[in-house]
Amino acid sequence: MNAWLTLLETPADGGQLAGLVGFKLASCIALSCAIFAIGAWGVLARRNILLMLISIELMLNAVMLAFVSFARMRAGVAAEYTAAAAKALAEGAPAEAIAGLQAKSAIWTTSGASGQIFGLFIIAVAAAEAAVGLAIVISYYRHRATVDTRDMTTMKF
Amino acid sequence: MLDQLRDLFPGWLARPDHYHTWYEQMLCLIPLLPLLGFLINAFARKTISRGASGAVATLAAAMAFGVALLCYMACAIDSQVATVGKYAGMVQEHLQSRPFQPMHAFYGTWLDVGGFRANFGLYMDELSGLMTLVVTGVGTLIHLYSTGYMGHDKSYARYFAYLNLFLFAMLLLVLGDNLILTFVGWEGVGLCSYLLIGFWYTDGDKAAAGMKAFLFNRVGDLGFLLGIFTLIAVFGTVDYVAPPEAAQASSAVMRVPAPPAPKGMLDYAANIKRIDPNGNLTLGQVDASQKLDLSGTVGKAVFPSWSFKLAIGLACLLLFVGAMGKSAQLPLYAWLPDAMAGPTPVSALIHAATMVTAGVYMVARLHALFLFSPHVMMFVAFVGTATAIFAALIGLTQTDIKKVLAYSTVSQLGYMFLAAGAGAFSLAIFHVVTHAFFKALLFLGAGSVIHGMSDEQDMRKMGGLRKHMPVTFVTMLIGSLALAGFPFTAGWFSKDTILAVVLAKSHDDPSFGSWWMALYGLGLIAAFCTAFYTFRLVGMTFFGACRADEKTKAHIHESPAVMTIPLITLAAFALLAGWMWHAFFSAPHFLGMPTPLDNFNMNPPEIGVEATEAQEHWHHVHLVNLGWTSLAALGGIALALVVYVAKGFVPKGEGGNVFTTLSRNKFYLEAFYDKIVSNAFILFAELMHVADVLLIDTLLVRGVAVATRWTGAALRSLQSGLVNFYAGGVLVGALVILYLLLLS
Amino acid sequence: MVDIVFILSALLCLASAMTIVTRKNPVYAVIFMLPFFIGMAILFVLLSAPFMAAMQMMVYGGAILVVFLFVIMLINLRPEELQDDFNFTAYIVSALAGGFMGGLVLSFALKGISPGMASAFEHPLQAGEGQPAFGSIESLAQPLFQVHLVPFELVSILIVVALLGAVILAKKRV
Amino acid sequence: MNWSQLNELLPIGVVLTTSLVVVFLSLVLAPKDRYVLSLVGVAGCILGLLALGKNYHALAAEYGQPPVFFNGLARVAEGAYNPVLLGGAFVVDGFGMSIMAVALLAGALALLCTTPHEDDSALSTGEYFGLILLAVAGMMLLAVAHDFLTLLISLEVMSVATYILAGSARRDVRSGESALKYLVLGAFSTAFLMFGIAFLYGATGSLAMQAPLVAGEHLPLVKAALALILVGVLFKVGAVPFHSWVPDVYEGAPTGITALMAVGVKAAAFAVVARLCFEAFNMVKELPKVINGHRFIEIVYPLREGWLSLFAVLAILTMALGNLLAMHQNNVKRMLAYSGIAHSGYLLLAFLVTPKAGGAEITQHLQAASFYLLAYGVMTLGAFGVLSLMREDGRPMEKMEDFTGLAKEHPALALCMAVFMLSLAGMPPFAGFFAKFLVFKSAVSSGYAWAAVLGILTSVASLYYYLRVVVRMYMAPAGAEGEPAPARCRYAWTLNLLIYGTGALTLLLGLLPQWLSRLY
Repeated sequence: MNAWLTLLETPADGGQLAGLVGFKLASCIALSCAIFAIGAWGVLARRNILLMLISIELMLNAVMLAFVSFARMRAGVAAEYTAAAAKALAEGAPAEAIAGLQAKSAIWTTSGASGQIFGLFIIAVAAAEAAVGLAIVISYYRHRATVDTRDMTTMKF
Repeated sequence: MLDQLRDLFPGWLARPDHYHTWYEQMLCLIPLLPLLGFLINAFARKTISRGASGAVATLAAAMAFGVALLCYMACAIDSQVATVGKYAGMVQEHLQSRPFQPMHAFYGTWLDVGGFRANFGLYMDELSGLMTLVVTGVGTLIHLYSTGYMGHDKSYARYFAYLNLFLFAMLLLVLGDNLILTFVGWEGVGLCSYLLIGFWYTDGDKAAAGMKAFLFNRVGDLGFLLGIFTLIAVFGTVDYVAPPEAAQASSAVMRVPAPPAPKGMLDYAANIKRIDPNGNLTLGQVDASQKLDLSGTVGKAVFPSWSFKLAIGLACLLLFVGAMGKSAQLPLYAWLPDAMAGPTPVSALIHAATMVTAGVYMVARLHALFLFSPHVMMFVAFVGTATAIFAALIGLTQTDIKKVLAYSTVSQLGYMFLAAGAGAFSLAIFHVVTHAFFKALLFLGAGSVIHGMSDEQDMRKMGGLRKHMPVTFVTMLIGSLALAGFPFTAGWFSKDTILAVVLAKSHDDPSFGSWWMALYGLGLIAAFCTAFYTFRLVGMTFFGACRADEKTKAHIHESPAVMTIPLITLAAFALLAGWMWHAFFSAPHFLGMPTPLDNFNMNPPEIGVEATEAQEHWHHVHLVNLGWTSLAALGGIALALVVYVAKGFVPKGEGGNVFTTLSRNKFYLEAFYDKIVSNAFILFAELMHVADVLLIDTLLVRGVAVATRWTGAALRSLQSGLVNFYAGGVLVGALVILYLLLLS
Repeated sequence: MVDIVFILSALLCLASAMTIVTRKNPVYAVIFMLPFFIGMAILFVLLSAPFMAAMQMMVYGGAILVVFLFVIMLINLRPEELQDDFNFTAYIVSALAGGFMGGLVLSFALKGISPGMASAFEHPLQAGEGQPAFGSIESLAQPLFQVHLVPFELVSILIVVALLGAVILAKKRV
Repeated sequence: MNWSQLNELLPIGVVLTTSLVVVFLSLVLAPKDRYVLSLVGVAGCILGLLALGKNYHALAAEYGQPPVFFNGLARVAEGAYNPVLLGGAFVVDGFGMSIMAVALLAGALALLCTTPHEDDSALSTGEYFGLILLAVAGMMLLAVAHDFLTLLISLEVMSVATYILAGSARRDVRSGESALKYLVLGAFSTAFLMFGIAFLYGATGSLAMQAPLVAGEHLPLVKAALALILVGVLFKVGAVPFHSWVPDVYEGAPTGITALMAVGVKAAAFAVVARLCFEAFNMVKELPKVINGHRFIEIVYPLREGWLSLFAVLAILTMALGNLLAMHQNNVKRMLAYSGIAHSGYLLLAFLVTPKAGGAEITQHLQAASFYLLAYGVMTLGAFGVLSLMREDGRPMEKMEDFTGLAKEHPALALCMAVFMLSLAGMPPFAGFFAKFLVFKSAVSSGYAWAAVLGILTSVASLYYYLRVVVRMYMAPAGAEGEPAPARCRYAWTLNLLIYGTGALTLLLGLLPQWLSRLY
């Protein structure tokens, strides 16, 4: 388990290596939106096709950040259910109630994992797009010796 | 395999349990024979000889005429099959008293998707049967004529291919049993018209004229399509009448939940009996199942009359816009005179006798719907009259022989719509029929003249042709008499009766009475002008001295027999066809439509006018009208004869001294004509022409073009080719969508 | 403590992102991708996605960045080609448009975040008995190969496509 | 585990296998025999169609009549799909199958459009043909994708393959430019799509197509998500204002690839639009409530309502802009690109569905859309096929002037082209007429008569530029100095056969649309 988190975090209760976060979901989403906007700005403003591609990578990273933040939120819900199940067990609640809570916890854990998995897929997509994009840039550069979008206007109107 | 085929064409493989069946199977031959002719001429034109391609085309048309005649006779004579009640209720008694058994052939389902169904079906009732006979009959004669007229053309086979294709499309339009099939024919005739106008496409102007015709027609088609959609929205069907049993049986095979007992829109219209004072609409003579049926398609069991009437009125208005395009009515008429760029037999067949009357046919076909909206009918009458007088005035000053006839066609089409607007649909069709004869005759005669004059079309360079071309002269004289409305010719019967109905309307119609009087007056003036310009044409062409140059003069000859035989045949019809009037006029509900008499006692049960009294009233009106129309026709003829035959006047003739000669002349009538009437007419016609050029050509046609070009140019600048700019477009689009959502 | 790390890494990401977008020289832009990716990786760790963080550093920092740098070196733009890469109006307008876009999305997002979501986000994670910790390789493997098996297999097709594409475009002689 | 469901992906498997076969076969074939590769690829497409037919019959046997549209949730509920393993990843229904068929057809044409002897470009290598097949596989996957992850990866397979293919004519500068523009803008819009999916995931925790069903109190987030997703999808469709790439990319790409993009990519993207409209835009007003142990959910459609007018406006703008700009083009390929934009607008009209519409209405709308896509596909493929045959000394002839007098030299090709043009303009009795008719009718029945009116108006105007080609071919006035240079066509019997086939199909679909519509 991510043991090196202990460097950052004092264990809250009895050696539990919990990922308690102090910052808000909203700040994560705001950061994500900001990076997405910066990326979009880059695509619009830059005339160098390579920088446009890099800006698109920024946008993809922003998407990943959003996914991971929301995944963290889901995991938090799952943890709430787990805690509730533990509490119910301690209070001697009926077995099916506990099973229900545990099932919910499992569902939310899975849905939380989906977010991170989507992030992984985005990395794969980004890699594929970057590889193909750069190959096209090289192929184009060999003929026209330019990467400026203002030179790429032989077709218009 | 057989099962599959049976699924697809249930009509074909149905067992003959019906007397009509074999004739119904034959019905499809009427359009298919010309199609076969087209295919032969289109795909084997390199291998068959010129004579063969002309013969194939003519034979195809003639055989179609034969089959049509057989089917028509079968319908007219066969009274054994009791399928009375196609127009259930409303006209049932009349159908029984004079049974014409409509044929309804069903060949399969064309499209059944999205809750909407269209069949391959042909429907021959008196209306479509008569139109079919005219189209194939006149068509055959014109094919025959063309074999002579086009004898020297290098694209002989292509010409006949187009002509046959036109016949196919026109017959589909006339015989189709639903609006979609009619629309396909409608577009098809437009396409053929375009191809034939631009037949000599090496001439840029002629190709442009073809394009103009096509585009003008498309504007009308827009209205037509919207009208179809409106009717689908109201009735949930595009069928005119209920498809025969074979069609209904097939839906079981299709596994598609078939609508309960399909009906046609005319069935519905016939069943809608009256509108009660509460504003609700109840159905007359329907059983419970029909009521359910209508509710299924309309959405509510009973729906307020005003919305129904509004919807029907809107549909009729839109359909009439389509008719305006096809039949060259007032704002959309401009393509027809230009269409004279095509070969003359084409002008005779398409732009005089058949295609341009498709609009009239469509209005008559759907007359049961038009009757629901008197305001639209009034509009139809107004447009018709305006077109009639407008085109007649322009016709007065034309010098191109074909242009005179073209404007005259526009004018006569106006009369047809006037009749339809007055509710005399059968008279409109009557005029379509007689007009087909005499106008085809006139065009073919003009073609014969042009042929003899080495392709000269300017009447100022003709004259004195009656000695060189006696047959053409006599037949054209007959045609001109018919067009002018000379008593006892075909045109007299049809046009005269139309005006009589309008006059009667002015006495009878409480809401629009004085308007009808105005329309009648305009109609009379138009009749006078018609007589005048017709005999102006005759005078300038056949009388006086020949004004052609020597080379042409030496070459003037009478046309060969293949061209004169159709002329003589058509002349016979132009003389005698009017005597059919008895069938149109006195038989109650001829063509399954109200007759002129009905316009008086449309509501006899309520008001209680005695039938005999109404008839007497009618005879009185008819006599009064007879006087006026005869005066107009004879006056016009006489004036023209005096000016152009006796005095040999040639407008804007060679040398300026013509006018001084005329002014020195003591003949005041001529001076009067020349100074006042002629100038006034010329001025008015010029004014109309200027208005036309200014409004239609400049404002509408060019304006739209310029606006299109400007917006296009503005939009083009957005397509800068800069990829960043495109990305900006994407971003702005995203912003807009997001923002709209934020607001919603 | 975590807050401070979050703020620092967020600032690092934002600053390097701005640098990437505004540098004229593409080499600098690519070099500043590295701190950006590092900041992102730290954020992922904070958000209990250590595997994601590792992947981020390996694929982005290790592969994509290097390939970009390689291509930039390969095409070796001359300085004068870099000079006119600045259209002030377009630049400002684009910044406004991008910022507006981000703000709009953010306003939607903030309206959609419920208090329950916010509090759950801050709830400490706690692995159950015998369960792998959230964000670990074990915890991702099960849903990856069960729920998302089809897209996972499809990624192989995507990689084949990219492979064929690189061959077809970059090969000197075909 | 229920693996039998994989049978439904058999057509896609066939295409993927063929692509590998083609790539490996190219290693052992001599360069002059490379035309075999395209034939093998076409054989793969035909096999795919056969497999599609087999699946269709299986579905037909199961249901009596194959459902046009599967609601994914219902499919899981009735036990047809295992929700754990493959569940939700894809749903194969009648609509998806029709899109698959269009994609296969487009792939076959793209394979045949390539000249085997052009060995100076990348246009005839095994990789090229393999990529076409992979792009087709991506389209087919996209047509049935039913969760957002599968959707994204399928979209990327399709897009990345088409980026490469657009730039594969390396000797042509325009090809590289077109690929770059397509790539940058495509990746840009895909980023929006992914951001949207992220928000949807955040609001619902689900990647399923019906995720918005459980939006609950997170409605604003879901709205933003769907807006962003829509940006990505409408970009692929080429709707205004996401259309600007279309003309440039279509013009620059090799003609066969343009056909693939104009037909296949568009059809697949419209499949996504359909799934969004009819599944994702449904929403539950309240969270599920339990009464006596039964779960009741009340379905309302706030999103559909919000989207309707937006869709109508976008459709109108798309039709108007596409047609207006097409009028100004002298390059037939570019003209067809703008006409493709206009047709996207007409297609969007089919997705205007009243909020309360039930299954029957949705079926009708989808039938209209799939008929339109098939008709549009057939006639556009044919037109691009003719265009790719037109070349002189290896130089493509795409200008209006190049069509002068084609009717004299190649009457059959000219006839086909005339049929395609008239059909694209919506003239009866060709396929385009019924396609437009059905689409306009569905717009009218949803109460968007004004949109239909504008649609008819623009389609009337469109006749102008379609006819220009016909006029050029048949009745161009003879030049002053004799006939202009005659249009020369290369001859490839396979491609010619396909063009005649599409021409016949264009006519047949117009004459007997019932044959097609009886498929479901």
